[in-house]
Amino acid sequence: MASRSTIEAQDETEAFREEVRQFVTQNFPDELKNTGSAMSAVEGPDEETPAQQSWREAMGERGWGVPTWPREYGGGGLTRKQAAILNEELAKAGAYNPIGGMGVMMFGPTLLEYGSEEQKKEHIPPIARGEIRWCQGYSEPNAGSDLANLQTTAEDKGDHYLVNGQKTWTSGGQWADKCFCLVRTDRSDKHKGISFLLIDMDAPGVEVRPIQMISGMSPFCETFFTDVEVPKKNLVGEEGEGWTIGKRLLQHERTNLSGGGSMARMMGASLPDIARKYVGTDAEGRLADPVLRDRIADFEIRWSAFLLTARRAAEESKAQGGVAEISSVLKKVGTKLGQEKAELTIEIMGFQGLGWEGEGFSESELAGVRAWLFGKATTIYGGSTEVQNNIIAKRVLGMLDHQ
Amino acid sequence: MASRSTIEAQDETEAFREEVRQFVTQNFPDELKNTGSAMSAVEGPDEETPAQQSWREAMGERGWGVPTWPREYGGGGLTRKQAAILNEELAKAGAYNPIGGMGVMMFGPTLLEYGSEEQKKEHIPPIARGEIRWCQGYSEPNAGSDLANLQTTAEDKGDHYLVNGQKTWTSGGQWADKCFCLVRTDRSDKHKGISFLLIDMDAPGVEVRPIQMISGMSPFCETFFTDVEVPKKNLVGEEGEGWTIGKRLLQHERTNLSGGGSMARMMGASLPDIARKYVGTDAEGRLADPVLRDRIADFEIRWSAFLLTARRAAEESKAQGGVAEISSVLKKVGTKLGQEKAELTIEIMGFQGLGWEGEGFSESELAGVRAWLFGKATTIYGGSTEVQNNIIAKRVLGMLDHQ
Amino acid sequence: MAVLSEEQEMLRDMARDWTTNESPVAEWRKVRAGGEAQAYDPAAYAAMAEMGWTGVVVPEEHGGSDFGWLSAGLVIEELGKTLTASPLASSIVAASAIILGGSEEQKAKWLPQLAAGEVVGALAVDERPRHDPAAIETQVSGGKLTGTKAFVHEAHGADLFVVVAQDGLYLVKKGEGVTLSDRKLTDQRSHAEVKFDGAVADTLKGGGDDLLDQVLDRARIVTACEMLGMAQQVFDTTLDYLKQRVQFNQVLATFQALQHRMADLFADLALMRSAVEGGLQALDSGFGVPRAAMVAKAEANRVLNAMSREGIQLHGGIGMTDEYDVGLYLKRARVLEASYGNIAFCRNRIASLGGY
Amino acid sequence: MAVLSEEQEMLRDMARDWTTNESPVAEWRKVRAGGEAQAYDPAAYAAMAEMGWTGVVVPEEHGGSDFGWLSAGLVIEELGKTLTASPLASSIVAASAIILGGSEEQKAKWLPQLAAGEVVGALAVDERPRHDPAAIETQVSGGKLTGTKAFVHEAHGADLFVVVAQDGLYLVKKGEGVTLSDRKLTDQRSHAEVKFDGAVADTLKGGGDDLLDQVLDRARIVTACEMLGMAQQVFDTTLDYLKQRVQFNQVLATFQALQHRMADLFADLALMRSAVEGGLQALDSGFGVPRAAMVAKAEANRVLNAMSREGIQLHGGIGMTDEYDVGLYLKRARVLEASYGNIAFCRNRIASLGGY
Repeated sequence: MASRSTIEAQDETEAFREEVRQFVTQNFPDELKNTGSAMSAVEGPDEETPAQQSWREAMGERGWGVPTWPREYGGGGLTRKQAAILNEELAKAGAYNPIGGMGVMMFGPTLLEYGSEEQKKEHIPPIARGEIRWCQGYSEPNAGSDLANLQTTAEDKGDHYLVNGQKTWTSGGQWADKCFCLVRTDRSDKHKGISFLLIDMDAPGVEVRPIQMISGMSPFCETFFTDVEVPKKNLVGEEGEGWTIGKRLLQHERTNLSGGGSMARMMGASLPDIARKYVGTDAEGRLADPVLRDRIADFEIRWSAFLLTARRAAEESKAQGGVAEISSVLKKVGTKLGQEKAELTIEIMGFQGLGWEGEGFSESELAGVRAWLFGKATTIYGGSTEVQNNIIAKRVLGMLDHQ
Repeated sequence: MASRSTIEAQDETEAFREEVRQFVTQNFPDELKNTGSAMSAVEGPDEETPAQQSWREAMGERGWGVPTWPREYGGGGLTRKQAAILNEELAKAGAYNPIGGMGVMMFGPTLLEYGSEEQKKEHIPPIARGEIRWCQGYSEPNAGSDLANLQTTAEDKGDHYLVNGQKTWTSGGQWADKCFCLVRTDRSDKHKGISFLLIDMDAPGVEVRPIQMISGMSPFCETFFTDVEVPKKNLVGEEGEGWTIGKRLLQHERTNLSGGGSMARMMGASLPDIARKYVGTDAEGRLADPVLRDRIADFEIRWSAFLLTARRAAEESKAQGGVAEISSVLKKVGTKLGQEKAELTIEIMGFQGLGWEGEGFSESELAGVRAWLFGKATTIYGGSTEVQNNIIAKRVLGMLDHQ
Repeated sequence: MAVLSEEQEMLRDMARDWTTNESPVAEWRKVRAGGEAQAYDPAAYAAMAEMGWTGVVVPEEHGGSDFGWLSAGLVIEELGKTLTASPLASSIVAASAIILGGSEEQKAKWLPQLAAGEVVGALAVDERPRHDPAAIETQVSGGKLTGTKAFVHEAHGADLFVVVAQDGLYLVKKGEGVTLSDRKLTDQRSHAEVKFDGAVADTLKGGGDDLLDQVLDRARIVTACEMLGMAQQVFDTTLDYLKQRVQFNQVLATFQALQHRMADLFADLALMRSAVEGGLQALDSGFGVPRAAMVAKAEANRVLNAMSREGIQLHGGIGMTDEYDVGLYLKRARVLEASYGNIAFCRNRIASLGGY
Repeated sequence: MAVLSEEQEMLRDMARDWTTNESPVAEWRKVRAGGEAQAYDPAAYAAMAEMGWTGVVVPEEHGGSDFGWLSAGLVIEELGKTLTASPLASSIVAASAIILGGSEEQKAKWLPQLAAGEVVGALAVDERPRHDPAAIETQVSGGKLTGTKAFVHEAHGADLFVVVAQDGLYLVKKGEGVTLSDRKLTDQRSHAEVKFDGAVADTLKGGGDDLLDQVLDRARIVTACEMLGMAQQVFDTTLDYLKQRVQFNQVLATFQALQHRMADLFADLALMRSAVEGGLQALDSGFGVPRAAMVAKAEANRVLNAMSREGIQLHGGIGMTDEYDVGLYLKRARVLEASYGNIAFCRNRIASLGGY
């Protein structure tokens, strides 16, 4: 027999579910039904239609774009359970969360942890409303995987810092309003000389130059800072604390890049479906090519094991409190499997899966090609597979370097 | 039109072919027909039948067991072309070369290059007649891949060396007459302190203890030297020259371990044949399991590419004079493919391919299992795959260590 | 590691203590040296029964603890780590066949004895060297079962066989009409060809049309648990070895090429664990078992195969000797890989279950 | 590298000098920027003709040098290294179809023009997105050919098509009844759907029943040559990059994990080279061509696929940019892998040729 408090909890849950349903009915524009998520791997220019704008504003008003963030900074203040119900109901209605990007995924959670009260009040609400776009100023041309080797300097000028240097791989730098940046405030110590600074992208002296990728897209920029004045209030944490804060942010990034959920969303059509369409089936409904069928099954088994691992990692970290070790495994395996799937997809489709542009190819075929090419970056950014292997070997397995 | 000298050469060739045929007819015992080669990966106890003995003696008499070695030391003194004809004719007659082992494959060629006239006169003829069995005293318990770290000492006692220490992985040590050994004559220099010494296995102070392997066989020994007196005439080359001589010998070993020919002999039945027998075929004669068929084809393609590489390496080294670089590739790839084939074989046969002993299994099934297990050693001995990778990266590709 | 209940943690710790102290690999070496066809120590099996492991999936009313499959898996994983020989996994699966398909009478008769470890059960399925539950020729007529099962695991110690015939599953007691011929495999454990020649057979009527699949899926998941323990142990042993062994004046563990290979194996092991635990959880929840069983066995096959190969290679020559343990794992690994579905079988079934 | 004759060494050196000086990757970038559907520089092709490359497999009596396939392969490999765009390979294969299957009249008419580079030939085979020479619907009736070829390489620059119809091969001149629709693939080279609507067709009667296989095997081996050049170049470029790039205060080339990966790629490249050269030698000797062609194409597919992936990964982020060359090789690689048989096709055919 259910206890009284259980019954009450169930009532509350149902009441919340009903609240969400009503909200969606009243606010979600029919024309957006099943148009998918606004969250994409890398942000694009994204010009909003009026319907999209209205939906974003409605969600932003409630704070439901960032459902578990505190209400006082514009978040939804929901419990994890409520957030899950919100997601379920959005999915049922063919709706989506219109508020995403680096502000939501990386910068927001980090600022909530390390920012001052003023900083949170200033920066979190616009993220929660989806009004401000953030980009990441971490990588530099001579500091790839060796991130801490960064050279961009921030010189203390009393009331402001004077920033000079060059960043690269700034995702969406050409569309961003603000940049969270790692800068060097002290040359004498590699790690402790790094600080975490927030820079307006329209400040004088900031220039961006999009980088053309092999996929033909230009989602990243080189960003040049020439005598950029940044007010001191834009320093997060203390001077020299940037490396600690920056690494914490990378954990959020890694979780997002590898988490089963978001990876699954990125995966697109299932391989059996693609193969049915391009290779056909036999009389018993099996894929006509038994060897391909075997390879797809091989992939699906490993993909299932990966998703189970992501779930297990979430459960374990909830039960035991922050087991970050497995995040390197998830990043490494999830990105590898994503690339494998893309390679297998284009192989199944033959030349039809290698279209670059123009006639003869469907939009989804062309998008698949770009995704295959762009996906090559997933094992490089956010800590390359090689860096994850080093982390696993050294930190998790205790295989130390030769002294 | 063929020139006069070409015609003469052809006549000589045919004359030699005829000579071989007559020799085989007169000397090769019928009962040995198609009983296979006496050369095996690792030497066994090998008790000779009278027929085997008579065939060995006949071949030894002619020096044809080591056909290209000089006549003055008991070799055949044949040209490479004649040696090829000899092999062809032996194969045609279902005969084989009964003289092999480490003396032929490794020690003989090295001694011919580095030995003194007395040493050659003493040691080469018995090898050529297949009378003496040699074993290798290289590895030590604390010097696996790091061979030069060896600790067995040879102390200069005027007219002899006093040898103390322990060797391991002595192939066929329990059956061998003599051992070619790397010993330390100088502690002050890792490489230049090594000398190359020949030790009688029945000398006082030499003890062997067979090592039981996972395959159930004991083809290797631990060898213990306690105050063993070795006459100075048994030093090959100068004191301190052992590392140079020893490495040269390892090149002979590597070539033998990886050379397409001998590898191919070790490979046993073809995968398609095994699969036909254990999995069956469909109405069109294809293997009943299309996925297995694909995997076998994959193996056969790479195996073909490997054999072509071995052939190319031989042609190149003949044309350009000793390109040793590729020997690491051959060792690494040939042993890997051999293991792959063994794994695939037992997989195809199911439990029938996992028999250990006793009823229910054919002799060839049991032999296959032992070969699968023993084959795990091929990527470890003769310079492990990891060592070959280091050689390729550093010596061939010029990827140097961090200074 | 899945999140465990307090009860499960206690069970796991108990199993770990017991295998570490009472049944390390040295115990298996002793059993092997003994050369008995049964290939396990009856006293060890009695100890397992005493600790309640034989009844872990048996309902309380029939003398078991009904702790469930995750609990069973925890124990079997620990046994796998030390290569503890016993018919525990085999007997648990046989019991589950009766739980799923037996009448009340059959349950009342057999389950208490199986739970108490007084009767040992074994599964007799395959008639060919490769797992193929669609190729069954064994027939039953007038309550007498006739057919030959090619490789029955733990047949020597078994008292009761769960036998697959063309029209369903049957219970057959060892005795008249049942003949064993040894089939010694590389793991040197108990395997036999079992000939049934008009043996008295008692049908398992319940459990529905897919009773065979249900029982086989349990065998697959339980086998995968043992493989998980083995893979974990090979990994741990190899890591220890690399941290101790010095070559070229460097501890092997400091070589980056080896570090990255260990990182790969660590990731594979994580996936294998998730897949196996996912299988156990599916059994406990009753949801999605067929697919979960295939994912568990396929990943177990894939990862243990790689782990056993890399384990030998990373140990170097010493790993090739019978004196070191790592080779023993290799020789058991291939037997378990072939049991109840090799990787090709699993992929084929995953595709069929997925409708492609 | 196969052992070359003096003549072949000169040819190879000439090709290497020309591509290095006259046709580096920057030239391909220019062509690409031009955006012409034909996607090559006619002046470059004229230069190749002048150097005799267009006639390298054409008999001397028809205006060629008859240097043979190993010679052709040397040149095409060099072109592959710098991604030099041209219909050379395509035209050589078309010429070989006429050499194998053409009448004396056809040879006399076309070979001198092909050898001189005045006429460009192309092969029109597949009607589906995957290579499948068994699935041909194109028909000829009353000397008029009708059918649609899905992805014809170098179609834009071609004057003469060797077209596969149900009952054999035909020569069709570009012109009336021949319509091209662009099919821009990732390599941004010339590919088109070619529609033949009652185009005048001239049958190739010679060459025996397996003329199509003979021609396709030549296409496969020649394609593999270009892939070999590409793989070699990606390897060399990556090795150079690793020797220059510093991370964590260390040159990348000093990291052992990367050293061992490069050793693997070096070994793979050695196998690929042997397989490709083996294919060329088989063509020159006329012995064992079908199998050699499959080994060549299968190894080319396998190794270039791995090389192009590892090339990008080892370059890191910079390898993802259009500014670096390595991505251009990746985008060409997959197109060539799919051409005239992907790896699954090759394995299937190897098995059939082996009778299993």
